[in-house]
Amino acid sequence: MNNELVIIGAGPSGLSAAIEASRYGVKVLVIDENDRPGGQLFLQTHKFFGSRHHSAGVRGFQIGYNLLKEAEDQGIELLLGTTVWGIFPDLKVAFSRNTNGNDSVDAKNILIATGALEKAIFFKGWTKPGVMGAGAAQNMMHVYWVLPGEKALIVGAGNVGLIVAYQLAQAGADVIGVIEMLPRVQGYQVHAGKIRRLGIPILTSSTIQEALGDPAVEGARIVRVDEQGKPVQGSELEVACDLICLAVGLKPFDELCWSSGIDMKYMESLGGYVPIHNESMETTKPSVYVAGDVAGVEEANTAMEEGRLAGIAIAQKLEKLPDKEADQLKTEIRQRLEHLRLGTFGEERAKAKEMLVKLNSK
Amino acid sequence: MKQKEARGIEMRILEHPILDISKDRKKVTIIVDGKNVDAFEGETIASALYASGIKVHRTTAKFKEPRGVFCNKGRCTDCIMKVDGCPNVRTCNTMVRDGMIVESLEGRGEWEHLYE
Amino acid sequence: MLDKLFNTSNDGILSIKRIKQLLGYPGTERFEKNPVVVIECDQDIPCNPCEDICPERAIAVGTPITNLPSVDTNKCNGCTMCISICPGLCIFVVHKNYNSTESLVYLPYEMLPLPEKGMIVEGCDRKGEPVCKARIERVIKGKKLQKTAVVAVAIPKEYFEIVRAIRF
Amino acid sequence: MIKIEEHNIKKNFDVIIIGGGMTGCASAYFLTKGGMKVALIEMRSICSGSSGRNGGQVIQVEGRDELSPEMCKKKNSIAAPGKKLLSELNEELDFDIEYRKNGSLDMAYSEHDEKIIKQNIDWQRDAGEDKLVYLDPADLKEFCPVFGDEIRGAKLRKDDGNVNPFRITYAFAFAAQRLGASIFTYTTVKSLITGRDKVLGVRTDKGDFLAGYGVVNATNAWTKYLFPEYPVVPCKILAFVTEQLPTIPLPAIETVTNDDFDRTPFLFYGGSQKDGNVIIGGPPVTLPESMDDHFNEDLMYDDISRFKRLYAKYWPKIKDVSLIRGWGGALGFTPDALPLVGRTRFENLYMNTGFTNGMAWCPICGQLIAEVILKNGKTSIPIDIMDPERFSGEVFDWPEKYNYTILHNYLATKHEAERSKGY
Repeated sequence: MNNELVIIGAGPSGLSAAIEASRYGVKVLVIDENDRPGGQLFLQTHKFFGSRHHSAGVRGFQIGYNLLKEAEDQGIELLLGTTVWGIFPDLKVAFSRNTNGNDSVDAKNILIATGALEKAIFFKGWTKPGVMGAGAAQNMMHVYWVLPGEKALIVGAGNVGLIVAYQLAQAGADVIGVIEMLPRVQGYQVHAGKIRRLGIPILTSSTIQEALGDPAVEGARIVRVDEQGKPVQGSELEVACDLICLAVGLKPFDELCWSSGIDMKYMESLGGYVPIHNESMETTKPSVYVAGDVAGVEEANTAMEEGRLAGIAIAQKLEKLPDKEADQLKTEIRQRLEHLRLGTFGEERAKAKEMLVKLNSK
Repeated sequence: MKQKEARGIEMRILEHPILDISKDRKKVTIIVDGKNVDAFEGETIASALYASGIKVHRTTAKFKEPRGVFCNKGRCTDCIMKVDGCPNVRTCNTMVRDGMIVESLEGRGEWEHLYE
Repeated sequence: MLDKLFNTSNDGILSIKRIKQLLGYPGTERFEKNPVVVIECDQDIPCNPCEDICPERAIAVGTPITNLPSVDTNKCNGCTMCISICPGLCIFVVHKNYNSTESLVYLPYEMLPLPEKGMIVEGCDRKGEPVCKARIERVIKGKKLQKTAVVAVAIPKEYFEIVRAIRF
Repeated sequence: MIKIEEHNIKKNFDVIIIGGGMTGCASAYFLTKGGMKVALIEMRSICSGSSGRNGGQVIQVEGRDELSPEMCKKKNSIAAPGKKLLSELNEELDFDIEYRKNGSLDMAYSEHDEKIIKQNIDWQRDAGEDKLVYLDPADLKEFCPVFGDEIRGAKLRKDDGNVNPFRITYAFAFAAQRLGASIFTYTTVKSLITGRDKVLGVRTDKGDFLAGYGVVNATNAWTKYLFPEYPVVPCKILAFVTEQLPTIPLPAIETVTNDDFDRTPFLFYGGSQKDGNVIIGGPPVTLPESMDDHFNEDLMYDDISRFKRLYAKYWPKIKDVSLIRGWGGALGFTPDALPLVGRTRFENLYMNTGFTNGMAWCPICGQLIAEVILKNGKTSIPIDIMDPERFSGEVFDWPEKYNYTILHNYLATKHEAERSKGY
């Protein structure tokens, strides 16, 4: 098998890239570890921010269905339940399919769109059953329709924490509160407003000290922290809960990038180590592209735009798209990306992205 | 609250304000540590276990600590169990099958078929 | 329970003072007339579906997309289209002089079960705390709303700037 | 945690050790214990070279074809006390190095193999080793049920086993540091600083380090770059780790097989770690292009598929187990497959390098080099066979492209020729 473009990850960025590239006649193969495509879009039951171009106001899972439909219409080949475990110097993509052993495909271009992983924080008892990542809880609720807990405590008041609190309440759980180490809510005020109106408290300057219960979580001990982040003696409080959701940020799922020898750079605002790439999303390893959260943790709509950008760049490189037209399309996408990175929340990310591109040109 | 009453002891979400919960999924039965547990075709072992209130999947080798679902996407391997005689199977990304035998793990478990 | 023991924090809650400074605030005089939109959006989030959906072109975000939405109160007729499109669920329509004693507040509702017309529920403030009785006047559903129902509640007039949620 | 030294401290030491692998860390420990002020300088991080890229097999006498009764005796004289030292290290270093005496195997896949292995056992018995037995297939299966039907039998040496190579290296590093040794990582030695007639220290990319008593080269494969006059050639070898398995009685393995892959004799090794990971390894499928290419630590797809196939073939019952990591790394080969340990012709320069069989040898050689320096050359075990100057003046024509197997066979042929000359 020799594919013009192999995409690793069938999430928002991977699918967007696949759709865009195959629109111009690129032969695409999309590989995903999960049994269903769409990535984290199917965990998202809230409506997305952005503009019309980014399907703003449409719920995440609906965007997922739309992308899948489009991919299907384009006849894009999908390889599901397949884990890519290596990219070799000759652009061989090695994967394993459950127990069916190993296989590989040769690619002319590769797009790594593996998304992000959840970070965790450590406290006594954090390994107990009942402590789980926010994404884990979302997956349980929205994909398998199982409630991960009846009384939930959320750790982290970033967007993910706020959203997951809202979603747990929607699914019928009793959310006892959202706690945040920093002195103010990290996520959007509007998300915080939603859960406050439901009567769910948000406790800033507080953190979790211990997950209580044996063998599974039956409660938590939380504590206030001072300005230095140190626990305030005597402010400990034990609360009953059977689910502790960790929503303490995401980091790029960068293992494939590291192992295939792409130059990486640590970027705090993008979640961790990110692959250095140019304006067309190509990394320091020629013909290997990145898009989406793996290239810096951002929103789903930026991921989709980055995917489109990479798809067009690859179509152009394969001479399926005239330079003039491609450059025009790329400029439009870059403008939209620029817009998505405006404002207090996007500023840092925009700067970090700019720096990555600068590093690449060196 | 109404959702909770409808749910009973099962942790299944029966209705959701946003999602359409399918009512006609095919029921299967898996055997967990000798007991029958209801599950639906197309779901993972982990979600079937959570739905019936089973949260502890294994105990660790050194400190005998309980472990259950943590990342729910196949990364952390906290949720591994013995499935059809094979130890260390990730239950969060393994789909149920009717009659599947699932067992809790102690430490790294044992290979039964090794000594057959 | 938690916020009782910890000092109650106001995180995630906009003060009425702040809301009155926002571009999405119609102004005290405008409330006296027909229903009008109140947009409680105070952060430069890149987002503009409210601008797109408004049939009267009363809401403007413009460029850059991170601008806060402003409302042309002369154009707004309180049609409620924007309530359910807002990803932040922070748009409300208020009809202050619904009748001689009551105001009508249209708010987004995404929980189960949905209230029914005629029900008496508790009107809650931005902190989710009940402040008054509220009567459900209308429940607007529909495919276009993508399951975000719009609920119209009648409340005592003095609460028209306070009630932003219901509980029952 | 390894404490990283600041570079602005005074850089006068008694002994400088170049290389932070098992040998370097062991040398640092024993020298510090003997009262020396030691600096260990490592180009990357501790245990980043071949010390961290192997199966951890403790095999007293490895190899097959090139062996002779004399060679067995020579190797035993160092490796036997080496193994004894290993069993004492947990206490000595206050750290569990996970040394388990679960035996070592060399398996026979053909009649020819069987003959050689049996002859080997005889030679070793002649050399006074009585802990060797030949297992027929039934015995082997009883001893370790993972093996498939391909195997005709195996040499079992009961007192061999496995250690955890990371733990042993770090145990030495920690212990040395506790006693006062300074460890400088990510510091590359560029050249030696020499005085009129002796070695005074080393020049690194982060400044000069002076040594009053000597400089020890413990760079193994990298000796080629620093001391090209000593015949240590790099040889790329790969290691793979499986996911953690239920404990299986899998002994250390070092064996040569006719792999289906390219029908050439192919050495592979392996063993299970205490925490359940199985490590297997061997040379790369594609021969490195040049000697420098042996330092390339990349893996290719063919390498991985070969190892996957190998273990599916020989350990069929665990064939579905995933490989979770893999590395390439360079070990050091000398013309007679014995290391270079001891004083050199340059005053204050010592060698402790050229190990192909590390686990049994490196710790004891760390101790021996410390004795050489501390006791003015008087060692508790004779180390003449490892004299660094034994090849002095000789020129070696190494094969142009090689891997472990080719080098092994090349040396065996050479030995054969020498032996027939000698008799």
